[in-house]
Amino acid sequence: MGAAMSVWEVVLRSVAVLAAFLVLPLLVGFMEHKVMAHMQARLGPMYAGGFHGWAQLIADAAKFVQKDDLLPTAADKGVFRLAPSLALIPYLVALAVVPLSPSIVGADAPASAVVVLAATAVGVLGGLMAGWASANKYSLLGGLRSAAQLIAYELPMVLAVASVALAAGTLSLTGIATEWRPWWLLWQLPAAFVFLAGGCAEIQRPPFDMPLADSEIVFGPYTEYSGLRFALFLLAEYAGIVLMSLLMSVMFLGAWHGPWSGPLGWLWTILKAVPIAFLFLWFRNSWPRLREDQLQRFAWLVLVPLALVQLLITAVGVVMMR
Amino acid sequence: MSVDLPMPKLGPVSEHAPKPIKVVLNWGRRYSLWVFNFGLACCAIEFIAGSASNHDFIRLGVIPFAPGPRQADLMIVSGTVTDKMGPAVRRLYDQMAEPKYVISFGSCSNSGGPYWDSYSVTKGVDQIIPVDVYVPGCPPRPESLLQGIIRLQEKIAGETLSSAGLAEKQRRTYAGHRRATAPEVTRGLVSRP
Amino acid sequence: MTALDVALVGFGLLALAGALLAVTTRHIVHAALWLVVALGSLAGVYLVLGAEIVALVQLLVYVGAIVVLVLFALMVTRSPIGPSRDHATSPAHRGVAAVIAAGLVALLLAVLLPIAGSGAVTRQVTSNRALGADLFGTWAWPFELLSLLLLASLVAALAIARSRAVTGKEDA
Amino acid sequence: MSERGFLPGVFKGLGITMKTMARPAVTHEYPDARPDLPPRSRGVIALVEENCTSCMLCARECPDWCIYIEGHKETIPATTPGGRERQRNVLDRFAIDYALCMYCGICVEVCPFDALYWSPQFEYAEFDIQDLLHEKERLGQWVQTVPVPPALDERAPDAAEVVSANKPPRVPRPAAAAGDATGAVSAAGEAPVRRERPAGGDRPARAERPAPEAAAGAPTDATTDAATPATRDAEPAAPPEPPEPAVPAEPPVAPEEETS
Repeated sequence: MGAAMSVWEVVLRSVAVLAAFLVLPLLVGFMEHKVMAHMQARLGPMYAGGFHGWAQLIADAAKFVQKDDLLPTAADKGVFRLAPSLALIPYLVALAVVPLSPSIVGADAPASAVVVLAATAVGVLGGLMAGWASANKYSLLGGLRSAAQLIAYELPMVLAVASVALAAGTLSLTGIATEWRPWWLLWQLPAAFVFLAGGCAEIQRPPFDMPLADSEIVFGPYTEYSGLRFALFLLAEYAGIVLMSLLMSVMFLGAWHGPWSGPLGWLWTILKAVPIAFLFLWFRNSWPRLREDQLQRFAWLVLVPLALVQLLITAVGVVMMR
Repeated sequence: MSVDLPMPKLGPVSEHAPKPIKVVLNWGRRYSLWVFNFGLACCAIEFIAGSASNHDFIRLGVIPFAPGPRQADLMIVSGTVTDKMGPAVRRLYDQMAEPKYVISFGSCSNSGGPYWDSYSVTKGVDQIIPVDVYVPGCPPRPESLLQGIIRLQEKIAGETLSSAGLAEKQRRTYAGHRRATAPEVTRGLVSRP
Repeated sequence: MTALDVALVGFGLLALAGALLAVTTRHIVHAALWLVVALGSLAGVYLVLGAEIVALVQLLVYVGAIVVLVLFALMVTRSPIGPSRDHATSPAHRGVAAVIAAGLVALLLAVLLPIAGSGAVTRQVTSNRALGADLFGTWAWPFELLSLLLLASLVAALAIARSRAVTGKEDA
Repeated sequence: MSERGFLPGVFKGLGITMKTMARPAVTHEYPDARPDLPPRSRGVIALVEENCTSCMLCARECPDWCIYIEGHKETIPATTPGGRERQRNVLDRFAIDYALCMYCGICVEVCPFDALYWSPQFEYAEFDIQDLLHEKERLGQWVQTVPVPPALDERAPDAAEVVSANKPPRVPRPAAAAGDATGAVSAAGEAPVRRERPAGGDRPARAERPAPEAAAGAPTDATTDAATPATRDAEPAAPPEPPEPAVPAEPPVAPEEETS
């Protein structure tokens, strides 16, 4: 965060990040509606807004602000009210440090890769608080599951990020993307896989959605939430997809590297993130939910060893190239 | 056993919104009906047909992703409501956040249907919760459900919401013209002699 | 007094308040959440002092992992909503704790005050590279020893858990 | 997670969803496109009021007791001097409670005078449950939507309705020809082919044939025969809108889909 930034620039950047934070998740949400529908031979929303239901999520938002804001009698009121914002704001912070091109970045931090990891780690605290404060046994179970999942998947994710950071010799996302070379696609492939799986688990998307498993524990931590607070959780979920896709694009797919990448670098970054977001939706539609023990087994027996092996490969590569 | 439920109220925005905003709000409610299916008998199969690929009521903004009553806006009671089940129906209705709507789907939930003469069947779900749209049929076609949803959407588009109105609705139509809580909606007949 | 000073004092006070509330509250889960506040503002203090990477690791490890683990343990065992009498301590207990805490504070102050008194602390931004070199050069041995300690405790915990499971029920 | 077949299964799942996505959706867009209803689907029961003799058979056979019939007797003066006065039933009220109806069709089966017909119309969801009680006026309006019965099979004999309608018409009695058509059909301005009760008729015209002009205009082709209660073009799937019922029953945005 350069000291040379004027107040206006700070305001402008904040507004831009906030706008992206509010718009991109809606786009992903709508994409999910349509992708899911067509993967099930349906059409998806068609009426809201006229043309192919483009305004479905806006209608959802307009609806959610009108809903009665229920507060369970037995709930821990303060924590219950605080939880949605705690789930949402870390993603906002994380999105601010993700670069779209060397110049387009909300706030360029020297260790932005760690900022992102720290922010997502804090974000899951929101789900935990919601689960506990709702005074509902399903919520509590969901909170437990998300805690277990977070602990299990944070380690491989950190290792995967460590691998690319080691390869690039920097902890800054901008630096990592600048150092990126096309052959890293192969070199860092295991790390990319680990990051994809870990990211999917971190934002609790199917098939890693045990904390929300609607056929087992109603809706996990969000069971008691209605109206705007529930909408904030939903927004956090889609913001998570946006964040993870952008991170994949920046760290493993070379972000703005591509033809005419000078002025259109940001477009490349986004274009590379879209297929990743599509992957998250595709996984959701194709695979059943993992069982809790399968989830833990996958994290500890597949992802962690894989990430460690990748770290070794990266280290050897870095040493040999020097 | 009566729990003193707080009076329902609207979310922060809709209460004091000026008129043009209310049109937008009504539009939002109209096309975002997160549905909560109370499938109690064979009509539930037709409901499922309505949600599946051939009919796909998500086109109309009826979104079946609400895992619990808290997130739902629309409850579709499809099937025979029995006096034993009545309190559960009522409890889940009470757990939904206002503004909420109910579609009674099929003859059984409209009026008891073929079982109206049975000792154990509630004579229509409107005895225990206020119903917005009645869809006839035994079971109705999936298209009937879609038409019922469209009628509900017309109704929502013309609505003016207020907390006072919600309270009035609650006072007027619950449990056979009286206010009652979930445990009280069981008919006297099935209580212990 | 610069903005950094204000931020430092603010984060410091917040950390202090969070820590005090964490030990005094009767709500056991709130205690864990106040711990989040305390650790988070400590990260803020690091950030203000220019140790960005330490601040982030503080967040990642302490807030993201350790508090989550604490919350997990609380949820698995007993985490009532509202003040719980079970966790109340006797006045004597509290007195002893207060005395020990006061002694600890006095000790720390005795060590820290002379350093603090010797003039203004200059804020120096540590680069990640320098931090890495320090950590894996000068401090490599303590670092490795620490990890060995953690590993030993991990193995011990596992051993205890497994022996219970084996002697308890065969199907476990 | 068995060792064999785990990975292939994972990719197979991805393949199936992708293949489905590549294909067009199967969804019927109901409010925009009329549903393709089977001609014999049970949507609503239409009443041809003129055919009803208030015999109460339907009401008594109804398992749900959802049919309400009220009538009174009228004395018809003797037609010949010195003859005996006769009595006949006059229908005052005929109502079906569709909130209760179980759509079994027993009333349609049991009606000896073909007063009740199945119509595939289903668009009559209501805000008030009392509006689901269709009185005879509304039941009469549904007659518009009753489709021509199709042949059961390619080479099967014609449906009974078609056969009876295709018989050469008898010479109508004067009384029948002067019959006042009060039903909704004539209101629709189409050929009044419904068997009409003679104005001063002695008994309901069981043997009455359709009015001559309708029978003459009826094509002989069985599938397009028009001599059924609702004489219309032979498009069972696209019934024209019934005349405006008491409460509008059609969808708000339903455009008229005219296929022919």
